[in-house]
Amino acid sequence: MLGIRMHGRGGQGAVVASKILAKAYFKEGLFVQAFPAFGMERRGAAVAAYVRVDSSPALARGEIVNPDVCVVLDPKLLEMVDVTAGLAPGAPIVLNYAEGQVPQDLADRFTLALIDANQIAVNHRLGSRLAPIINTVVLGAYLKVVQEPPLQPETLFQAIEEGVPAKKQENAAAAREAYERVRVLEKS
Amino acid sequence: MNSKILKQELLAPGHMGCPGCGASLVMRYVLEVLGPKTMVVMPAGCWPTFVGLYPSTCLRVPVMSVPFATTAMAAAGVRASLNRQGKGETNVLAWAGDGGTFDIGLQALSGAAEKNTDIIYVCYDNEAYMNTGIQRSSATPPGCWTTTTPASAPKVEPKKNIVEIMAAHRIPYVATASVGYPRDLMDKVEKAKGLKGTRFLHILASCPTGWRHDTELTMEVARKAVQCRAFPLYEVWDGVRWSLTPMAAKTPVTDYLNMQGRFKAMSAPQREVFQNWVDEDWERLRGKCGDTQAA
Amino acid sequence: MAKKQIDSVMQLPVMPLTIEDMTWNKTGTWRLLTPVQQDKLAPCRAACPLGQPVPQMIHQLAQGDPAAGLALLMAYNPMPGVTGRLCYHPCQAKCLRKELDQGIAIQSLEKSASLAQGAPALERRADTGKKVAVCGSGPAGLAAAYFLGLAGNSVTVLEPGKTAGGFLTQAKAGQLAPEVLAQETRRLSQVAGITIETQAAPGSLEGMDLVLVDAGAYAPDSAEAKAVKALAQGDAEPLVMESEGGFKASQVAHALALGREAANQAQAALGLPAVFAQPELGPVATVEDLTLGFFAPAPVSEQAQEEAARCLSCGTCNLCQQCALSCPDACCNLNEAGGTIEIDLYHCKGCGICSYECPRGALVMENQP
Amino acid sequence: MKKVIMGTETAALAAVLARVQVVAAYPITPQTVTVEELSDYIGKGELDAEYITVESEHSAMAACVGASATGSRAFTATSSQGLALMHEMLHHAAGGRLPIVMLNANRALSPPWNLYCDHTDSLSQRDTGWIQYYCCDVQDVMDSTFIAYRVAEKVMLPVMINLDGFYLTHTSEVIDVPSQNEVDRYLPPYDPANKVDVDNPSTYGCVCGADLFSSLKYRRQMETLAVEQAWQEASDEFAAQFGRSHAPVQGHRLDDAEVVIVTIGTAGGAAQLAADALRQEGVAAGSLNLAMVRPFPYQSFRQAVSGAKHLVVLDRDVSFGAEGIVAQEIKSCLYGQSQAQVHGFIAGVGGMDITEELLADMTREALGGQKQGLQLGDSIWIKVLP
Repeated sequence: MLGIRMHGRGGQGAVVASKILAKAYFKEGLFVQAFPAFGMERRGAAVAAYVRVDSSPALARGEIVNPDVCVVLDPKLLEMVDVTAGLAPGAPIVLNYAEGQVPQDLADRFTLALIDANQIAVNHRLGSRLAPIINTVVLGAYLKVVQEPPLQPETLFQAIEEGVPAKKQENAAAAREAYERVRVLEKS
Repeated sequence: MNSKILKQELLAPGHMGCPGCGASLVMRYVLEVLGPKTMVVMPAGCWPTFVGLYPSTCLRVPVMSVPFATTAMAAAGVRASLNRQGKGETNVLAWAGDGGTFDIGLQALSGAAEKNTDIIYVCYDNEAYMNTGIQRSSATPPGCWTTTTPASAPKVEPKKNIVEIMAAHRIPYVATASVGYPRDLMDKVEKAKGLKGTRFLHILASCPTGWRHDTELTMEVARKAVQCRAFPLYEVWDGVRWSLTPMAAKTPVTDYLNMQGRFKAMSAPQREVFQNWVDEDWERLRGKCGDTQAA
Repeated sequence: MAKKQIDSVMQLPVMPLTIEDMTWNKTGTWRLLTPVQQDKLAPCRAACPLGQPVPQMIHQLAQGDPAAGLALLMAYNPMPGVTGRLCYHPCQAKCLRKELDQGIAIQSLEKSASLAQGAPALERRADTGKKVAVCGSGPAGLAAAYFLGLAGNSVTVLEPGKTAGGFLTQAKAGQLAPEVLAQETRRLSQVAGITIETQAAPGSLEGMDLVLVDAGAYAPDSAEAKAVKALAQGDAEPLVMESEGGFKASQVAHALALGREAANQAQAALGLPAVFAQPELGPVATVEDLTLGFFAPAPVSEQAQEEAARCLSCGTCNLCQQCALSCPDACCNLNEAGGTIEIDLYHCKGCGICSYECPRGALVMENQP
Repeated sequence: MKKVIMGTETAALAAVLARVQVVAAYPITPQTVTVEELSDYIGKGELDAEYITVESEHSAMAACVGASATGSRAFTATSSQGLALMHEMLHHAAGGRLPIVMLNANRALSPPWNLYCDHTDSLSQRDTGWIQYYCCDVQDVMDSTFIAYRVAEKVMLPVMINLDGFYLTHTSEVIDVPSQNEVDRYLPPYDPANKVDVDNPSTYGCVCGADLFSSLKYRRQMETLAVEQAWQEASDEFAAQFGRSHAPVQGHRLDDAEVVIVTIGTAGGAAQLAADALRQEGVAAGSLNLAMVRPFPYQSFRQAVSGAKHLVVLDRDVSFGAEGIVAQEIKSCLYGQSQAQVHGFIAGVGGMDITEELLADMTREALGGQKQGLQLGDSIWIKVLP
């Protein structure tokens, strides 16, 4: 089973991203389950969403306590929640982070896939400067660090186009750019 | 020496309202005037979900969070209790959104108003059920997108005229205000505070989340609504004396509609209908205000 | 601000009542962009040859504190009472209030500030032990002497004539009364701690570390100018202040600026740090930075405080607190003790209303960690 | 002072003597007399209280919630449809730990319309967290009101005092009306430790996370389970002062009873007569009036019926798809505690006199005698058409 935990903030689209990712794996012939952690989320407040991917239907429901990979939609979340909770040493973390910078304490312990998603989102006119929509951008970065079970890039981009309510091509293009530009730092 | 522009500050930071929340601002302004001797009674809606995370609260006045339909009557109970305890000077502020006022709470509100219960009732109107994720209320304007009025099934009915309903109860004071004009808003709360009986304030509280505008535009959108007359500002005394609040020159409603994603799907003919609706209401309102001025 | 620890449900009230406020909740982590107060350069100030803090000075007048306004001016200008009468006020031409109704009478307001009683207590640097003579008491000479005095030097102005003031003594009657000039001269010498010797004769430069000559830009060939230059004779290398084209009385601000700059050159010659530096200011505020709709039209007033209140304070925070009024999270507040706006970044959610609502464009949203 | 007085008038007089401070009510048959009387007492200055004429029962309870949370003693009265409309507010009042006392005139729920006695209205509010007390006679209406306020304000939970519609609401009896002084001695003024108050501002009822929410429920359950004991103590003190007892479980000839007739409400009197008659026939019969249904008086009930082999349970209600509600409750109480057989009878739903003969016949049937009604599931329905 592949367990994915996504950390976002209300309004950033973590829940939509989890559904898109689940759908992409489904297109690859796998069984999937995606669900949000319900809360009193507000725009800006921390939220989480989970995806289970397996070769057979998932029986467990609820939170994934030991995820195989974490996706963090916003660097501010590092202050708000422990995104590494239950994550094995060296496991991948996909993180939206400013270009050229590295969160060293995380880099020492985990494999990081860093992407300046805010910048890419703004370039592709996804959201505004005050509130860029970066969920699909981060998914592009995710592709680079999770190999098993295989997920074809084109499958993901197609799932993105199908899964977003608007600006379908822009979202897919942004994800594509993120896939090209992601910086992967193996645990040192 | 300079002193703070809002002296009471009965709203503590740290609340869970969305960034740019208009309803939070309205509360700041209303409590600035009413002061610490105020009891707030609020039903389900955005506010009670962000007023606190038990056992913490963001308001420095007592608050009762009550079931959705009950605002005005729970407030009446509070009023009766305070009167019985000789605390007639404590303000009782019934505080509900448009859903809690126009829809589910209307019966209790009418019940309280008919008895001229000594409360100040503020409806912070964000024109939909925002807390549950943007569903149509009877305060939603025509042509406006909500999750229950999608582009495939738009709302065609005009916004319910809650002010006329309340004025028909002949209560001492009914007024509209906008979060975009805090001074006017606070002046009207001051007027309401100086009266006894049921006082009703209908306050436009923009919602960046539900209206689909940038968070920084909260006050600007609420000003535009007033300027285009989609939300005119006026007062009604005793249900009979109507008076317009002086307003700047009229702007086209498209200025207002274009600022917000919730009106994006409106066609040109729908916009025209909207403009006509606004114009007709405005003329009717002017008539009422003019008649009383002549009298 | 820490949240209370609850170990037993019996610690809570029987009724579902709260026991603390929400300030522990770090909603500042929700923020993407951060509001930063960043004053722009007001167009009036940009146009002032002396770069005087015009909106700040006017703000003090509006607050009913002309002495504070005068102190602000005198950090830039030794003779605000003179510029307030004679200067050709390029500031007023740039006033953005004209976009709304009529421009502010900035020069009158400057004059108003200059009428404040007493002399402001400006910071005067520690005694340097250096002695400086300034030959000639035109506005440039007085300005140089003034700033050199503030720099902690022992300064003597040598004036061959009977009255200090150079070409200002020749200003048209009605524009600058001799008493006003005398008063301004007295005030600047008091503020900077300098001595002015009139009817000075050549030969009194003994023991001077530096001699500065106001070469009489207004009429370099006049008898007065020659007398001034004669005073400097005997000094091997006097520092001479010259300006292209000369000044008219109405350009007194340029003369003062020349003197201020000469003070800096003199400091350098003495091996001392500069005495005056124009602060780094942002770009010049334009009408687009303002929210004109915020301001109600108001007629020009003869009364200084009323007129001062009309100033839009372009690009410059004047503590109007529109930001504080418009914060849905009550985290933008005036610090009453310090007279500054403080933004509580622990709680600020970064909605940007404060920045949008700032009528003067003095608050910007920045990408800040 | 002895007085002949009707059930609903008694409820109003009891509220006056309890010095209630806020009354909010809406008329509904057969409770109406209570709210009329109360407004008259206030109008005449015999009760110093605020009267709120609300526009619905939902609002009546909302007003009581507002009054009680701010520290006033609140009272209301309702019946059947009104109680059902109040349902949301009942949960709220109990969750808010508000010591409101409410009279409920037990009446059938529509459709079709029926104004007569039926316990489904109150019993279907069992899970709202209210203390439920069922009166057996008019004196009980008077006395239990004082006990109710005393217990409610001690444990901070609301109390519903149930009166059988017409059988009690409209029945006049001779009762002893205590003096105001006597009542004041028993029932001190309401002075809560917590209230919603401008001098000590806090927020009542805001959003709560799962952990604390569970903990609050756990605490409420703990404190609700202790009500049986608290009521018993309050009843004992009442008995010490007034000589009358109103315990959660009221038994008659139970000491050696092998068969016990169990009732709630006014049928308790007929049950005593039936037990006496059966004793004449040599049946070791007794009767038990279950005055408190919530919290269920587990201890007193188990003890009271410890020697019984048969329990004949009368239900004037039904839980559709299950059986009579009281029978269900008793089975749950006795599970693993007793070998007694529970015989559930459903009778008098929507108004039918419950007589001594009817109850005796039911008992006889339970002991192997003649069939009295139609067996349906675990219940026997009396006087119904097949």
